[in-house]
Amino acid sequence: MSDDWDSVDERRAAEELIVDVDGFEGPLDLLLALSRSQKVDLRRVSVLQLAEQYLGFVEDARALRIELAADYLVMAAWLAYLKSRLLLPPDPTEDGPSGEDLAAHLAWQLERLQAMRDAAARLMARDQMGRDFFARGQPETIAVTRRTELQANLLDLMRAYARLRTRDEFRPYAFDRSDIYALDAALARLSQLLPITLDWSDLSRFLPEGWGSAPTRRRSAIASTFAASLELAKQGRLDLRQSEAFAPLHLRGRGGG
Amino acid sequence: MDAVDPSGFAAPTFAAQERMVEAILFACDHPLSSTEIAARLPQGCDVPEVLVRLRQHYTGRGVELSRVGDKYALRTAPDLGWLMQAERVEQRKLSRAAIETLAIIAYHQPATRTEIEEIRGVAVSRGMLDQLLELGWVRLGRRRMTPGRPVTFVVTDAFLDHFGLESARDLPGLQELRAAGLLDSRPMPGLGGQNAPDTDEDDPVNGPESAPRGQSELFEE
Amino acid sequence: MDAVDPSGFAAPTFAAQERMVEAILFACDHPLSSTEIAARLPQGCDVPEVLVRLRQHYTGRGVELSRVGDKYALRTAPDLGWLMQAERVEQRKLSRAAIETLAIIAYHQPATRTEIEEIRGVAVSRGMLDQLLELGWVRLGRRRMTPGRPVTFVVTDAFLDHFGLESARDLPGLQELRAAGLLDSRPMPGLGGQNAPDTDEDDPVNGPESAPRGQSELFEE
Repeated sequence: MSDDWDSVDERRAAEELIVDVDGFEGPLDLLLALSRSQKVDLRRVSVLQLAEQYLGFVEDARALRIELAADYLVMAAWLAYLKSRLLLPPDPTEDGPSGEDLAAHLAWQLERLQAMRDAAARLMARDQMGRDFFARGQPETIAVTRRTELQANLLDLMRAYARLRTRDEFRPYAFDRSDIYALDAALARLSQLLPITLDWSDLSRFLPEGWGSAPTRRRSAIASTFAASLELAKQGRLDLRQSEAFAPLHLRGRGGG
Repeated sequence: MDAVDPSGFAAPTFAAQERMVEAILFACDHPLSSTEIAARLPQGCDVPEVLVRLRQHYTGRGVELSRVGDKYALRTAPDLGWLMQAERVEQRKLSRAAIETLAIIAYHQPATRTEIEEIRGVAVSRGMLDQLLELGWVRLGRRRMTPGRPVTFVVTDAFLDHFGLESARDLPGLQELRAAGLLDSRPMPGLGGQNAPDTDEDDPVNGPESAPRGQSELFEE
Repeated sequence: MDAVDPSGFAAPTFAAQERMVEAILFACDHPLSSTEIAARLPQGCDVPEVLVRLRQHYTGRGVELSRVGDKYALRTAPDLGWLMQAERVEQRKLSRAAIETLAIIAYHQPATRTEIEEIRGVAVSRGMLDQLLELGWVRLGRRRMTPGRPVTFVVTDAFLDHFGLESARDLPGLQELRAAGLLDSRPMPGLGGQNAPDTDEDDPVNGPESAPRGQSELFEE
């Protein structure tokens, strides 16, 4: 691809573009920058040439091992497709928009983006309050009556709601679900049973009644009972053993209760 | 000549009304609508007429009566800004992305987030709309009547006030942009359905056929 | 007629000087002495003379040039003070509890008190609902046809007006808040603070911790 560059200068310019890839706000912005090299009215820009420049850009970025964000690559794929539509004679059996239609749309998008940039610049170049013209510097408050006005803006309101709702979403526990066997319940039950557990016993024997069959309840009960056994082992109140990976866990109380 | 209050009391003379409106606008640092002004005046005042007179009186002075949407405020003449170094407030420097987003909302309003992203070709970055809302230059408009009923954004009176615009119609270059079709919403060929021009009554200037109506919808509110 | 600057440059005309002094006095937040005014003007201006002219211009208007010690300020005419009655307004931030309650009513209306309490996770004081009713942002809706026939609360037109909404349906949903970057969805499992029991103290939502991040996104220093 790099052979396509007409001169060293152009090639160098292209490499500068690549190195500055972080400076572009997305593929459309890059295309707009590339179109400037054509030095024509955006309405007369050659989309085919632009597509080739863009593909060359992506190619060069690869050669220089510069990682491009995914949307640059999506655009590259689309431009490659557009290029093929523009170069090949139209297939009468194929539906869909013509290459020219797609190219015209892209040119229009670029023109629109440029127009919005210009509009933004003209807007910011206007006289602005607090810089070029001013409001009354000493607003008067001669009032006798006192009125308290409570203030709140839309952002406050939306944030308050978001805070409430996300508080629910991120609530770290969910005891209100019916099929959850709580860790403290497991701890209480296990502590109670330990003094009479003098021999190694399978962990599953400690599950509470009614929690051994339904899969979701059983899973929760096993998890909590296991967590409780770890806690009690840490406290030195029981021993745990497992003969091999995935084998049943056994536990027994440690002395005298 | 002066209006007469139906209750039988004569309304104040125009000269007296002008004094009162002048005092009210002068005392206040934010724009007031003629309804708000009328609410403070005795019955029978003709606020619109008084505002016309007041505007004439201040024409060419160091302070001018400026119109902001359907509100009015006294502001110093823009050409004298250089005298007010001491009053100058530090302007928050907006990023290029934020300025572009603001312009897109102003020229395309009401604009959805997707439309902003389509025009800029990148995702709207986190916190940007947030900041424009916080500055008070952008607010929520009506939801778009398209699938998903997306939220829309429009510019506010505070935006108009800040940039010395009487209405959104006075945005620089608006007519030319519209004439050039650059404010249309054109779907990508082949994706017709997805971005089909909005038939919702909310739709602004977008859509060539809706231009006259869009105009009144958008700007006369 | 107009003064001439000894340096040889012609000073501005008196009309131009009058505009300048008028703008300065309007925009300045404190009275200025004629020396201070002169310091802001181009060389060769005759401030005492301009002040005389300005005072004449404003004689009989709603605004007067008043002298405060050896300083000057533009003030509304004293006889019109009654017009400014409504001006003294104390602004207070709505409490966090109240704004949350308001948000719940806006998003879930009609909402009963029990529903509000369920979402907030704390009791809603009668006083707070009274406050919202008094503000005119909330009113009573129809009674719910459930046992006890509880009253419901809905938001008012004044609420929509204040928050710049066309309808409560235009409020963005959670997904949209997040997508638009309006929602700081920092997960908070570990953060006790967020789940701490609500005290109804004033806690402005835009706490200091939320500002810096948005700012860096938007503003280039």
